[in-house]
Amino acid sequence: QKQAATETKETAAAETKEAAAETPKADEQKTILFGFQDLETEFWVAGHNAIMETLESKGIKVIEKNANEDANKQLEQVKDGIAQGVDGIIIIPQDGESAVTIAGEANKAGIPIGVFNRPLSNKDNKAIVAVADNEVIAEQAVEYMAQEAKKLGKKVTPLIMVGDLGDPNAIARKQGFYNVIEKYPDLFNKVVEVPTKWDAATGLANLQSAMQANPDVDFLFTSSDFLFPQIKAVLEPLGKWKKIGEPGHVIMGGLDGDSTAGKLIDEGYIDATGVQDVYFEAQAILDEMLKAIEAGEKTPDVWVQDPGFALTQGNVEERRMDMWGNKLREDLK
Amino acid sequence: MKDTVNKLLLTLLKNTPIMLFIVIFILFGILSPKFFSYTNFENIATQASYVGIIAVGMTFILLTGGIDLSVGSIMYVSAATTGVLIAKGMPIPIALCLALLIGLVFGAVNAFAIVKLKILPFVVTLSTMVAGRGVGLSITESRSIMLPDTITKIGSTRIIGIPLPIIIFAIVVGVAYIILAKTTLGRQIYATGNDVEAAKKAGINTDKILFTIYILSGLFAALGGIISVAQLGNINAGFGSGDEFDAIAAAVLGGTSLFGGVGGVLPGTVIGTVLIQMIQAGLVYLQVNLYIQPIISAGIIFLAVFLDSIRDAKINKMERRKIRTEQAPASAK
Amino acid sequence: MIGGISLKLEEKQITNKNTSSFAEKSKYTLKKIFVSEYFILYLSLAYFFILVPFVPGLASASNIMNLFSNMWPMLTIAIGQTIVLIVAGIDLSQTATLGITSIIGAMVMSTGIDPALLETSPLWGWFITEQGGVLAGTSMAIPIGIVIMLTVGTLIGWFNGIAIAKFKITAFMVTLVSQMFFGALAIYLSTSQNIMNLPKAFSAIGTEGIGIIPFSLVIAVVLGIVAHIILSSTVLGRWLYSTGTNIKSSIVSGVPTDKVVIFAYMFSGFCTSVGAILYSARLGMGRPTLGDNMLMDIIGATVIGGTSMFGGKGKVLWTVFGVFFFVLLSNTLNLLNLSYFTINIVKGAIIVVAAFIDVTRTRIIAKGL
Amino acid sequence: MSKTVLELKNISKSFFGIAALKNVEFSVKEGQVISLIGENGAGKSTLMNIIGGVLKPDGGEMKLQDQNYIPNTPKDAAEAGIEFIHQELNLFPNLSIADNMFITKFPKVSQTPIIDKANIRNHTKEMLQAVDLKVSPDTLVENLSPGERQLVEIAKAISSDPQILIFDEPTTSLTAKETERLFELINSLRTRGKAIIYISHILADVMNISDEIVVLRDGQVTDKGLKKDFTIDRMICSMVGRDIKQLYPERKSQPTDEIALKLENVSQPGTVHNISFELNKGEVLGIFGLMGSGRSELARIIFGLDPHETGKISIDGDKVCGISPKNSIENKLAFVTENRREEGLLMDVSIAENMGLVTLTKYASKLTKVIKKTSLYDQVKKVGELLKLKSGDIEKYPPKSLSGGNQQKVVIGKWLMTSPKVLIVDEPTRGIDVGAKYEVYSIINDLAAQGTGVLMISSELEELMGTCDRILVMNKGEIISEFSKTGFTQKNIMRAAFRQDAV
Ligand SMILES: Nc1ncnc2c1ncn2[C@@H]1O[C@H](COP(=O)(O)OP(=O)(O)OP(=O)(O)O)[C@@H](O)[C@H]1O
Ligand SMILES: Nc1ncnc2c1ncn2[C@@H]1O[C@H](COP(=O)(O)OP(=O)(O)OP(=O)(O)O)[C@@H](O)[C@H]1O
Ligand SMILES: [Mg+2]
Ligand SMILES: [Mg+2]
Repeated sequence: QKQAATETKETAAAETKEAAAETPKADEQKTILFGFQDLETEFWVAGHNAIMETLESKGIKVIEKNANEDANKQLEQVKDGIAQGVDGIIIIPQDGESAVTIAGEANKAGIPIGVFNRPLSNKDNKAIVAVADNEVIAEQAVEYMAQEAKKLGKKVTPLIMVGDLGDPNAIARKQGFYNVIEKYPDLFNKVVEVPTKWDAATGLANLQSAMQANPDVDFLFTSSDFLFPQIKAVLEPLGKWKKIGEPGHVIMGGLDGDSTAGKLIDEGYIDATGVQDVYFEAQAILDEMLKAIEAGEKTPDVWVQDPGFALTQGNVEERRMDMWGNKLREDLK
Repeated sequence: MKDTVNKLLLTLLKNTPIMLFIVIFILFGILSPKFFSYTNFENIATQASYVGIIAVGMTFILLTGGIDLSVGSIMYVSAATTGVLIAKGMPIPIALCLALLIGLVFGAVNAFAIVKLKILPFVVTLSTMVAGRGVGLSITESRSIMLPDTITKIGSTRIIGIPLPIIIFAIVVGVAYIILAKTTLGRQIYATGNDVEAAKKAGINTDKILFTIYILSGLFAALGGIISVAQLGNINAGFGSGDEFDAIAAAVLGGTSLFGGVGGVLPGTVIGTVLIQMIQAGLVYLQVNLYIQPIISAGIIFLAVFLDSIRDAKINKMERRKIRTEQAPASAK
Repeated sequence: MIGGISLKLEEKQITNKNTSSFAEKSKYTLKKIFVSEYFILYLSLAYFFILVPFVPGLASASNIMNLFSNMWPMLTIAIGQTIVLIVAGIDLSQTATLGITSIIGAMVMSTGIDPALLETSPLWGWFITEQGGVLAGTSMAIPIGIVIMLTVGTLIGWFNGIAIAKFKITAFMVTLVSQMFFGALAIYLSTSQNIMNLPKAFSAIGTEGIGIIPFSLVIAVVLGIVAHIILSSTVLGRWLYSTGTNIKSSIVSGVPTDKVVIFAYMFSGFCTSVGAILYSARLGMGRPTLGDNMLMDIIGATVIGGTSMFGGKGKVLWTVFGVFFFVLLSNTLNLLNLSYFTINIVKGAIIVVAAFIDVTRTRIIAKGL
Repeated sequence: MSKTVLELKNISKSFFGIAALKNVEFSVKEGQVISLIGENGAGKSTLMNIIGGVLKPDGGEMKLQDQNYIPNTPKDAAEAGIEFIHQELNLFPNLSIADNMFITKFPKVSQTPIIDKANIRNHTKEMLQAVDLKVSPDTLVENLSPGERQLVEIAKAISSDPQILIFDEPTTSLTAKETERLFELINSLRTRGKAIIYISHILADVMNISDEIVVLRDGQVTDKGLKKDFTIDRMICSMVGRDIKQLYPERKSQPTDEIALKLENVSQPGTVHNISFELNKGEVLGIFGLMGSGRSELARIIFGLDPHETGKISIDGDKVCGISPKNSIENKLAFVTENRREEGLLMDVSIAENMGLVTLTKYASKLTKVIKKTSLYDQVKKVGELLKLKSGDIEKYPPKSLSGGNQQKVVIGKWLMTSPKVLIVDEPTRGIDVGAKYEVYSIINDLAAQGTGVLMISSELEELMGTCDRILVMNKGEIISEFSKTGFTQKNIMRAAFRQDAV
């Protein structure tokens, strides 16, 4: 199954390159509704920026809508947009299920819809979908960490900072983590789970308690990179915030690929982070969208899979700039 | 004989929050021996301190029969402004004072609308909550803001071996306790909360009182925000959202009535705050299934309020005036 | 009418006033509008018409349909909140009730559940399977599913009511705890996943209608009328108001205040599960986090409508206007294409302005003009 | 001649366009007690509220010590040396007595903002001694009975040593002995040159204490003069605008032999002990006792508001009572509580709603429970007329807009709607004027004539003697003696209440 997915990725990537080669016709300005969930983490800011930049680079008029983490509100916003008569819709949905419903609305109205980063959970309705497989990406990062752990030649005690249980992405990332843990039963002691509810203060408090209860933790995976400052705040006073190679280093990894993570990889504090290729995803959606609009196709049905990757101490040299967090850092400079 | 038993029972009953606190503490300790450590207790207190400070401000408000939903947004705006300014090179002490000033201004705006325009506190603070979040997001442009190590140092500074957040929390509680129990302002707050009209008739300047407490609440929210930021090391867009509910819950759990006139910070709100934090920490210590954790903490909190209600009924019964014994009427609670 | 007593009284007095010249007449009409209990509605309509020239698409048929379709589910929930506020309570558990009734209903009706997602649910294997919910595909799946949703919602309300009325625990704490408890339970039972593949006939409740009249409108209006009749014309209604106004007096007068309070919360749970049915049908799935960000909107809309948080004062009609105002506000702010920051700030400001106008109006009423 | 300290000219005030005061002239002199009397709703409290800065007059002027006096808030009045003991008590039950006494003027510990607790405790103790209240200054006011609260309120007013003191019906919850004590206090204030305004419906007290009397009727001064020129008859005549021959209406009927209410050995630890008595149909049975003797508690137990541990309460032969208010109401028991504000009325809800509250189910359709509004309101109106209720449209106006006496009529009316077999009235005439009192007594008489058994609790011995067939005396939760109509003498009953003849 995974094999098949990879194939689609490649064909999709090839297609998008072709599409990008064509120059868009500028006879009439297109209006696209862009609905997103929130801007509460850098990742969504980057995703938001990636889409906005791609859209603006094509001279498209954008109507921005923030649903503030409310699937229902997003549905309403999309309906509002359809009422306004937009040419296309791009959404970052709250989750795959609500995406199905929203796509249904767009299909009914005959307006092409692109869904960013979170897959439709079934094929009832049609959309241009660009997604990263959270489970696979988490697995890639944790796999690298496990290889590092093997080198220690002893059993390690793993800890995972779990995201909001109401968010299916958090569950997928946790699953990816456990896939690796279960793959090497002899390498790992019992897993310590730390709930964060995707909230920095909660994450900090709970990690502090967990480290107090399990001082021997030496393998730490956070379901999102935005928690690294809190991890540092907890580990530093315990003498566990150490660079790779220094005694007491905790093997560390995350997911998202944000700027903090980028910096920490450069500085040598963390071992790996799983990265979603947001630029790839944004570009792919827009290209497919324009193609559909040109062709007068009302309900395009394209599935672009973002391969994602793990940026690790092993490949940081060649892939640094593929990571959106590093690009964001660059932009800020 | 029976009288002494009764008296003992009464004392026990009157202190149920503390008793329950101790019982839960011991219970967690038995289940997970490491829980019984000074460090753990210190961690819990440190983690509780920022919500505690906000909850103290909230207690003042609740005592007058009002409510302040805007504290979470005040935290965010003041912390974010400070963060942005520090990042732009403003000296830290000035930036911190500015944060407090912002809290104060927010409090004054709330107070103005409540006192002068006579709008319900719920509605006023609901709108400052919504608008405040908007202001904060526009200041940060939704980005996560990293703070320099000097700030995080404040979060981990110790004075006479005690973490600074705990000390600040203790000072705030101490001051609040003195204000409420031992000053004219405090007594008049209770009077106002009991019946505003009666308070006015009695010659109390209720407008002044309401102004003072909403400003205090804003100030404490900003202070709580600074302390939280100093521990977290960065400010995310979700910073502070939902904390208003934690603060209200802590105060109410500590026995403060939402209808005004009843309650206090010591032991009330302090116990409420620390209890909630302790339950959270205990569940992490015990590594309870993440899905079950919130269910258990809801259960424990319910137990706490349930026991409290039984206690109230019992105390009422025991303190009911006895016409038939020769005792003078029971004195103050 | 209990809730509207002071208002009516004023209207009468104003009507009694002698009106002679035209200027006086129009001034008088304006004042009459100002003190009318339909004021929030007038305000909303004025707001709407002022914005029409500036907001493209605002008055289009599809937008108006959309506006209303956004309104019905929220209205059903707000009606429940209104009744609870009338007995001087508050129901914070509505959001969790939405989530749990939504997934339980879906788990009864769904026609296919992905094992990869829900295998770890404690309900897997006996309540839900790969073939879907317990009653998947049977002809009774939808009616029984709906009945179960309503029952679960009402039961949560019953639990809240018992704890508040019998054990005298503060409503805020009770409903906050049940919000935490049932919210977490919903996520636990569904292992964080949405339950898909609801029968088409069920989804139709949220998406279709009789001619141009959507089913959800019919359901919300019927519920509203029932609630209105209970409040305005029945013994229970008087008891709800009197309990909220002065519980001690009510007890002495033989009002079964415990039962009245329990009823209020059960009714709130019931209304919330009706809302859950409409939302789930519209989204075509069961969602554990369905109501996560709705609480403030619901209470805000109810309070803006004029229902008091201190009990004894409130009306279904006011809530209808309050919800309409809130939905209109969101809709217009969406259509204005403002940035997210600005929307927040503007929304906050408009709420305060509306409240201020309302306060001024009440003060004018109190002065008797 | 003593000096005029406060002078009011042409004071007018109206509520919702209805005049409550019309061009009132009123002046207060140093070292004098001026009594203000008038029927319920005459405008006495309104006038005092204007002096006390609670309300603003629509017109007219006030002069204090020859200076213009325009108080904006009660605080202004207090600062000008005017203290006001409100008719409706104005204490904070959630605070201690000491806190209540000093709420706007706490003394501080030297230069700090900290309240000097020891100081206020001592002061409070002194003040409580002055009014003869033997409780600790730290007692929460919520634990005090209404009478005790009234004493606290008086102590509080005196404590700031004001120039002018307003007593608005200060004795409504006081016993004879405490009233006497209060008068001693007032006398000593008078000799110290204070000016006192005294409002009361107890005309004998007014005769006793005043130097001057002012009568108010329908917002206008109808009569004024020196006390020595007044008689009680003149007062009544000026107040009601006609002569009232008797204070108590004549009984038209005799009690029957059938038992309406029966208590057998009812006890509740801490409150009442071994209470047994029978109340016959058509009988008016009084219960007398000192403040805190447990009369109200007993009434609450009978009605089922409070529990009782042992004993049996039955109504109408075999129906057991004392379980719950609902059960009591079903068995046709009615209860007018002593605290009409907190337990009797819904202050903001229309009068009609208030009066219909108990009987709602009777006027509702069996099936749908929809109220038959017309028939309910017709009945409410009938009862209102029967009670001579003075109010605006009862469907619109709330009890808040009524005077005390009319509020009490609403409470009584609410219970008359149930056509009760037994009516318990606790301090039914507290704070209401002579005319209204007479009406209340008449209502009680009429009910008795129709066969209702009435249990009447009162602190006014005279009214009990004037209306009852029999009087029980309570002391410390026990019934210690019983007097039949022929044995009614003020002295004997009082002695019993003080237990001076106890065995
Ligand atoms: N706040 C108010 N709103 C409306 N009407 C009021 C208000 N206060 C008083 N009134 C009306 O003003 C009139 C005078 O009332 P006031 O309380 O002064 O009477 P009173 O002489 O003190 O009677 P009582 O002996 O019963 O206390 C009454 O008709 C009363 O209904
Ligand atoms: N210490 C107290 N704590 C609680 N409630 C009290 C207390 N003292 C009195 N009460 C309440 O105040 C009311 C008056 O009670 P009290 O014992 O004085 O009855 P009483 O004999 O009828 O005297 P009164 O003349 O005051 O009516 C009762 O309802 C009683 O419950
Ligand atoms: Mg009066
Ligand atoms: Mg009494």
